[in-house]
Amino acid sequence: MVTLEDYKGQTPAWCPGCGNHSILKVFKEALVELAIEPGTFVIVSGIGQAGKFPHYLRCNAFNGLHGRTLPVATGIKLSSHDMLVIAVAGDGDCYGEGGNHLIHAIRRNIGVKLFVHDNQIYGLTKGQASPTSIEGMKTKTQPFGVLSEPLNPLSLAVALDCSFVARAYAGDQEHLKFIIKEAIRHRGFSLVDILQPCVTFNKVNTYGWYQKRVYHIEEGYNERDRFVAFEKSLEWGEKIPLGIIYRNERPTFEERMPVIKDRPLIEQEFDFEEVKKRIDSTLGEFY
Amino acid sequence: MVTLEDYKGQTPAWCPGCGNHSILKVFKEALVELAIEPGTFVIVSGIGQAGKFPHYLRCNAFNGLHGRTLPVATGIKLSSHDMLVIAVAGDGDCYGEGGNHLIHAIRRNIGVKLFVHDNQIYGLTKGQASPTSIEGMKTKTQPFGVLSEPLNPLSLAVALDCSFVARAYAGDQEHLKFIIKEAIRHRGFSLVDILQPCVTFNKVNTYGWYQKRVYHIEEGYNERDRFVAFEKSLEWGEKIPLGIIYRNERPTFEERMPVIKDRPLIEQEFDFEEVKKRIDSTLGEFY
Amino acid sequence: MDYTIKIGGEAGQGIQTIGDTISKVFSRMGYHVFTHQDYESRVRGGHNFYQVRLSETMVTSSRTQVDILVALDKESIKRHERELGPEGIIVYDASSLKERHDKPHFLDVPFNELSLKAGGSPIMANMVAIGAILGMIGINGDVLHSIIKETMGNKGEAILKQNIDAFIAGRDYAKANCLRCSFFSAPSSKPKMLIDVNEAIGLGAIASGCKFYTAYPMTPSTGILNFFSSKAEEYGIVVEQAEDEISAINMALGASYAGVRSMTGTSGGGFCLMVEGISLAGMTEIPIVVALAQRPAPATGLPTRTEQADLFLALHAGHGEFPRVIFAPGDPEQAFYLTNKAFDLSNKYQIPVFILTDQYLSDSRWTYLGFDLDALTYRAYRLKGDERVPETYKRFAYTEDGVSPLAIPGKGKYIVVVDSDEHDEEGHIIEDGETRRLMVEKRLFKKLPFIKKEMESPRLYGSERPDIVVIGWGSTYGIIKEAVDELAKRHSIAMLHFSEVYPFPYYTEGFMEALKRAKLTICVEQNGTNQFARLLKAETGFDIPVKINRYDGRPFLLEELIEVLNGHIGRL
Amino acid sequence: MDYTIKIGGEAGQGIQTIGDTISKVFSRMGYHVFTHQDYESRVRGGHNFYQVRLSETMVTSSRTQVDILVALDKESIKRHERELGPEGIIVYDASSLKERHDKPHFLDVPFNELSLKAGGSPIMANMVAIGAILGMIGINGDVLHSIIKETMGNKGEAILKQNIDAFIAGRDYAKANCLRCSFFSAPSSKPKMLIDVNEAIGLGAIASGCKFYTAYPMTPSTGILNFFSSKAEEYGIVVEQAEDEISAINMALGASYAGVRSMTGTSGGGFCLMVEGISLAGMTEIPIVVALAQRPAPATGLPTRTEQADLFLALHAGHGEFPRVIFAPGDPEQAFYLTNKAFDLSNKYQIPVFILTDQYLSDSRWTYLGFDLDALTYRAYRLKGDERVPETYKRFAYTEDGVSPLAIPGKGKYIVVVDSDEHDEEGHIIEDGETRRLMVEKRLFKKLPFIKKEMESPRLYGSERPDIVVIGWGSTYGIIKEAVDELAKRHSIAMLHFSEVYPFPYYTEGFMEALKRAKLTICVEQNGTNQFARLLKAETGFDIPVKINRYDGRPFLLEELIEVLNGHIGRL
Ligand SMILES: Cc1ncc(C[n+]2csc(CCOP(=O)(O)OP(=O)(O)O)c2C)c(N)n1
Ligand SMILES: Cc1ncc(C[n+]2csc(CCOP(=O)(O)OP(=O)(O)O)c2C)c(N)n1
Ligand code: SF4
Ligand code: SF4
Ligand SMILES: [Mg+2]
Ligand SMILES: [Mg+2]
Repeated sequence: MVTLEDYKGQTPAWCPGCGNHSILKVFKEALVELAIEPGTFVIVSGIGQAGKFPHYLRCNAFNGLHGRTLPVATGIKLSSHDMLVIAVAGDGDCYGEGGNHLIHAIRRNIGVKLFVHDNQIYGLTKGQASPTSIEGMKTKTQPFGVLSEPLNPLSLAVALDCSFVARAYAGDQEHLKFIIKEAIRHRGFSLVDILQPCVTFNKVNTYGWYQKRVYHIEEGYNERDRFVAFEKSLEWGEKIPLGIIYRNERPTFEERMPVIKDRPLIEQEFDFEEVKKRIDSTLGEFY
Repeated sequence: MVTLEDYKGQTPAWCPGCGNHSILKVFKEALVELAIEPGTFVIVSGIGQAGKFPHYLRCNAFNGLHGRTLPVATGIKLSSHDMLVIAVAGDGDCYGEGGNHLIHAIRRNIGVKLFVHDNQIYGLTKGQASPTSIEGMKTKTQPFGVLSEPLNPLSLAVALDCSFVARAYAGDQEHLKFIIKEAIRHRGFSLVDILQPCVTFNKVNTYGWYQKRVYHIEEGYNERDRFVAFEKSLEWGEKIPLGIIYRNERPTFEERMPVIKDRPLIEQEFDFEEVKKRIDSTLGEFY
Repeated sequence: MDYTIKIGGEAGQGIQTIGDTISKVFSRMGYHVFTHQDYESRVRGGHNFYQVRLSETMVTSSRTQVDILVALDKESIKRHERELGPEGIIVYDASSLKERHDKPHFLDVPFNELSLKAGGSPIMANMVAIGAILGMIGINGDVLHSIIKETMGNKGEAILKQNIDAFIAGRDYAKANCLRCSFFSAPSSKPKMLIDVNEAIGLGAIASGCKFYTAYPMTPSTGILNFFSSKAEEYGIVVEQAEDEISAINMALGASYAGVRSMTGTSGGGFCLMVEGISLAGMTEIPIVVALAQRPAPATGLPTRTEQADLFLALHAGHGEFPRVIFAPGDPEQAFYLTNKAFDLSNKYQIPVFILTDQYLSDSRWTYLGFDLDALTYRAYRLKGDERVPETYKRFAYTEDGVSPLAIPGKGKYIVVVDSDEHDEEGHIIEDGETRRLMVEKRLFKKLPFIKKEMESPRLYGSERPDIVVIGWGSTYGIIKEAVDELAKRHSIAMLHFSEVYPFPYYTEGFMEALKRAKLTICVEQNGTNQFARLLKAETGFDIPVKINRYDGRPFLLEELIEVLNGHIGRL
Repeated sequence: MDYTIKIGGEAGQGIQTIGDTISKVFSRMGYHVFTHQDYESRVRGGHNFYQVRLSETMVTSSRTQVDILVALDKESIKRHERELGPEGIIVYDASSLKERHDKPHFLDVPFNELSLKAGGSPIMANMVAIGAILGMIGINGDVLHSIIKETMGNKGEAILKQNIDAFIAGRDYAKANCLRCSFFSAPSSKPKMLIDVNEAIGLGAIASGCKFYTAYPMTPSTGILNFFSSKAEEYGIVVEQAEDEISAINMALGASYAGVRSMTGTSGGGFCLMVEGISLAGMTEIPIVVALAQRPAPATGLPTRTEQADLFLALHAGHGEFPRVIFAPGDPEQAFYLTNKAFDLSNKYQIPVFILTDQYLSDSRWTYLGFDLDALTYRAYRLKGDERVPETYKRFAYTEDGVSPLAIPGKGKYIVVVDSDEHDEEGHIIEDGETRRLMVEKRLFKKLPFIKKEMESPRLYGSERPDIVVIGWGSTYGIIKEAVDELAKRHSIAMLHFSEVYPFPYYTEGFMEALKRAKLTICVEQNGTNQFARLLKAETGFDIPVKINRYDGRPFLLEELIEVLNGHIGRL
């Protein structure tokens, strides 16, 4: 039996009150409830406050470059696809620097579970606007306020037929846990955008701001209808829906990759002598 | 009066029959009909068959790196925003290598007009799959066929609230011309995805294939309704809609950037002596 | 008077406010100040410090020995007590630290209590601390009043008064209670300018006509982006935070092509992402200035620490062969003038120019009497307007010196065509070998000798015919200078400092002579593989026998460097 | 017998089919073959050529003088007639070129007409041309029958017969009409292997246990991706075309972290985009092999031409300091073994290893008797499975040689943590200077001497105590070798060829002696700035006085190089 103790990691270097603390707590609980052993899965992260996540629980971890979480996770998943591969990223990390990889990870439907700690700000670098920052928000590097329309990651994901699209909120722990578990259970690529208050730099999107707006998507919502999902994904402002926005059962990339269908790549032992024999016959093709 | 003669450029190095020839021809005609003088605008392109476009008509041209068309175009537009800035890209160029820039150019709504020569293949590099290649298409580098879902650039653009989204077809020249003109006339960022048969490498999406499927979007279609647009953007397969899918009048990035509101940056003369005086007073802040 | 004040504590405790404020007080009073910062890659917690050195004569480095340690947490005492000089004092608030020290070099100042009494909030406890520091040195703090007013002016009279009261409470408390305090303040003099290298680069760029700055945030280069942002409105500069560094450099190149002087700035990993764009600048001959603020690597490394290990990367960034210039200013003043020169050379020769700094330099502040604006250059190299540009204009026309006239697109009947492919004089793609050969010669071989002639020799400081030469580049300038000043009391010694790092100047005789006749030459670098020493060897054949390296992410401190240098000198 | 056949025409006319087919015929008949290609960055039109040299002895370069020119368009005659040797013949189809040449060295073969007569399509005109070439040399073409069958086997008997008929028609026509033809064919011998460097790299990688190849297409590296794709099913390799090069290297690093030997490949601009990922490999100590196929730059440059100008980029790619190995094979055989060594060293030392090739090498084919598979090495360096890895496993444990045991994540109770930040032995982020120092020492200083010991000395070929040494690296191997063979008839001369380019081997005495005692040393490079000569100087202090450079995107040809070398020798 796994217990929370088994997941003890380094002491978080986040600010007191940061939404990341709740996410970490709930995440560990979800893992325990799913009875996942620490050594059996991997968390890939980038650089940012969110990027530090895997250090704070006991797990296999690849804390890579800013923005490059998904390619690394894809490489791992393709190599060892019976292993649970989780990606944790910041909003700048994933929607800014790494935007291109998100698009293509969704296209592949690689079985990686992506959790974006979306604080609508660059936290670690001290408060610049992120792609999800609200229009008009002034920062030290946006002297005229943010001039671009914020990126809506959920609409983007629905548009690209992402196979699992959800929004959760760090301040709603029970619901967050439910979403984390669902995302992990989902076969294909899952994108969970977690609203995460940054108490230090984001003075607009505070706990209070979110609290006033978030609501659980109504019962009977058809998360399999892409048009309904698109409409729901656009809701933002006075009312912010939490829940599974969209879901489908497209085949995953690893299921479609013939050479790993039968066995994970990493389990396919390399028999040097045997391969040399086959190379010998391949060389025959060159005569 | 500008004539087609004024637009004479280098001789195209494209294959005979390539869809790019029609696009070039129609493009020149559109420019003539809009009475745009060759020296007054700029075309930015990347690398690929489409990337060669600006060499084939007389114009200011920045033929930059593969995938980096939009940042260059954005830099130019911000510097000289009363100048028409056109971007021409391939599908690999713009949706593969350059995917991240597309997302953020749309968010900015920078007044660049982007034409993607979408042949659903990598032409110049001899026939690898592109992000828009049809699932299952076998190539030399997709031995198992394309395993990913093709990117739908129009849905993506609608999801991101792109201010002008259209599809045209190289084989339907009159309509293409209409769309080119509309896109150029549009104030904000325009994305035109042009279906462009690659007669050499794409043996699936041929003239015949497109011809059978394309149709003009019906009269009365409400191109200002984002939900309608999303639905229309997803149509693909037996029926492929051509026309303006979506349009809005969001303010452009250059309109919002205060320092260039009154005058293009390039017109703001640099007066060295005057600036030195101001620097002198700025230095005062450091005492 | 040569005092070092160190403020230690957790991120978020206001260390920076205290450090910034007292530095400003000192510099405005006319003292010379040098500050440096040490902080972790986190926003709250951990252990940070801010070190301020003040003196009535010029100071350009940080010392190991601390005179006043302001300990905002227990950790600061644990870590830094041993750095205290014989007369040193540790100031702390026993009640908020929940620990009391009875040793004579401790001074308990009830920061919180005094600030509450002054009607203030916890932030104001910092004002009490500031008061205590100034009180200990015997500074009255009239200057502080105006500084508080300037920075808090818009917060209302009440807040202002609370702050000043808190300050006074701290000052008077310290004055009354620090019986052991033996500090004194030299008479104040003409106010000094207190500036850091990122501000100096920004100012230098603006003074050079830079109107476009785009970057993606990355420590320690973000300061430049912040500075440009803060001046965007006033100077009419387009400042844009790009979606990534690839976009940043390509946008900047687009702007430069369009006729606007532009710049970008970044650090290690971000610079890596710009490498292809730099090659594009090389091929299209578009002027561009790139600031590279180094930090310990590889990869994310130590994001808030210092290193000088990207010299070779800057030297070879970009595939293929094209000319470039690399500057590595040693202080904000050099940065100011070199940025100006960077823009001038970049536009004159249509090449990329890099300005290398590092975290140590980015987070240090220096004092100056002022900058000499008359030493700045501005020459407009662009062809402008229809009248001067013929319709047959060729962007890459072959010329004697390899530099082709650069016109602005969209302003006439001519066209401006640039291409990342190899191209002909008009800018159109070519395939033939002959044009290729000519273009390589134009772009690279013809320009190089002219560029080399623009480079200044390194600065030889100290003895004119030194027995010992200490060589450095970039940010080690200030520390080597002071070390040499100190060692010159007993030795024939000089510093040879390179701030114009590449290409090496033509007439190298001057400094080569000093190197060759010296009995001992020592190269000091903040890296593990002696990058500059290797470059010097490759360029001049001179092999510096002794190297001093530091690669733990921390800067050299004065006494430490002197000790190491003395060790080598002793073996002479 | 030493004939050069050149096929010229537009892209899309089937030049490559003709060239590939006749080379295959020759090599299977046991002749030695060397081919090289010259083509534009377009898919149809322009001017391309394919050059095939065949001989009964080993040939490793292309000659300037052409014996048979197959002109598929007028342009080919215009450009290449002058290259014809005294006995040379130009074969062309007067009716399809719409131009007739009556000079005696022209042979009009009605390709189209004969192919139509054979019931064929325009593609079969190429079969007629192939027939004509073989007919002229007096090769009957039984071998061709089987080759046609192998490549067209699935197209049905009718097509097959048409092709063979077309071939026979061409052959017989040429035999009957080429009265001036004085070519003869040496007796055929044991079939040779005909292979290019991209195939050799792919095979070498597969034989080394590489199971993961991801790349973004880019000429001239795409051949490697093609090869892996073609073998993916058979060898169970995951091959993925990434969305960009940044993704490619990060995916490959992910796979390698997960325990799978992985590789990526690219060219100039794509490599630039990988530079940050390379630094990540350096920091995380993840084994990775990267193939870098050079082409003329900067930027897009000449995408289908050749150059050796990315040596310094490869040497310094990535911010910060970490060890790396660079190989530059001179031919497919070296590429095969060096790729194997690349995987071994990369996994042994947990470092990035680069394999540098270029367009010339990528588009050349060479013949061999075979490769010796027993010369390959495979050592599994990974810890595998629960039983061998303790729960307290530390990814970056300090060790004597700096190499920490590498376990596979997800296979036990232990965890594998890697971090792009500076980290402790367990892989967790750190901030302190001491751990930083220890990690730099582990990662860099401790490993370096071991890695250096692995490097082989360069190959000294020719005279054992040469007066003249011609130095080269990478793809100039074949041409320098033949030039030296030729010049050795009159001079004491040798080639010194580096295929293991960096780090320089420890025991350099052997080749340094040859360099020092030579009267003349010459470095031959396909670049403008003597990158290798500068590296050699930096590493050994030896300054090669004479340099031969070519930077117009074209390879050296044999007679040309001999002439230039002779010029320098003459001045001795
Ligand atoms: C290539 C590169 N560019 C920039 C950085 C600097 N950097 C580190 S974290 C970060 C952004 C942090 O924002 P986000 O991803 O939203 O994460 P958060 O800290 O808010 O959780 C940046 C720009 C970097 N490490 N690497
Ligand atoms: C950084 C980089 N990677 C790869 C390439 C090679 N490359 C040139 S064009 C191209 C793709 C062409 O496809 P697309 O963009 O669809 O244009 P098309 O030729 O089909 O018009 C590629 C991969 C390059 N030039 N630069
Ligand atoms: S800066 Fe913001 S995101 Fe970062 S730890 Fe603090 S509260 Fe959290
Ligand atoms: S390869 Fe395709 S896209 Fe390229 S020119 Fe030929 S037909 Fe057009
Ligand atoms: Mg964030
Ligand atoms: Mg394409």
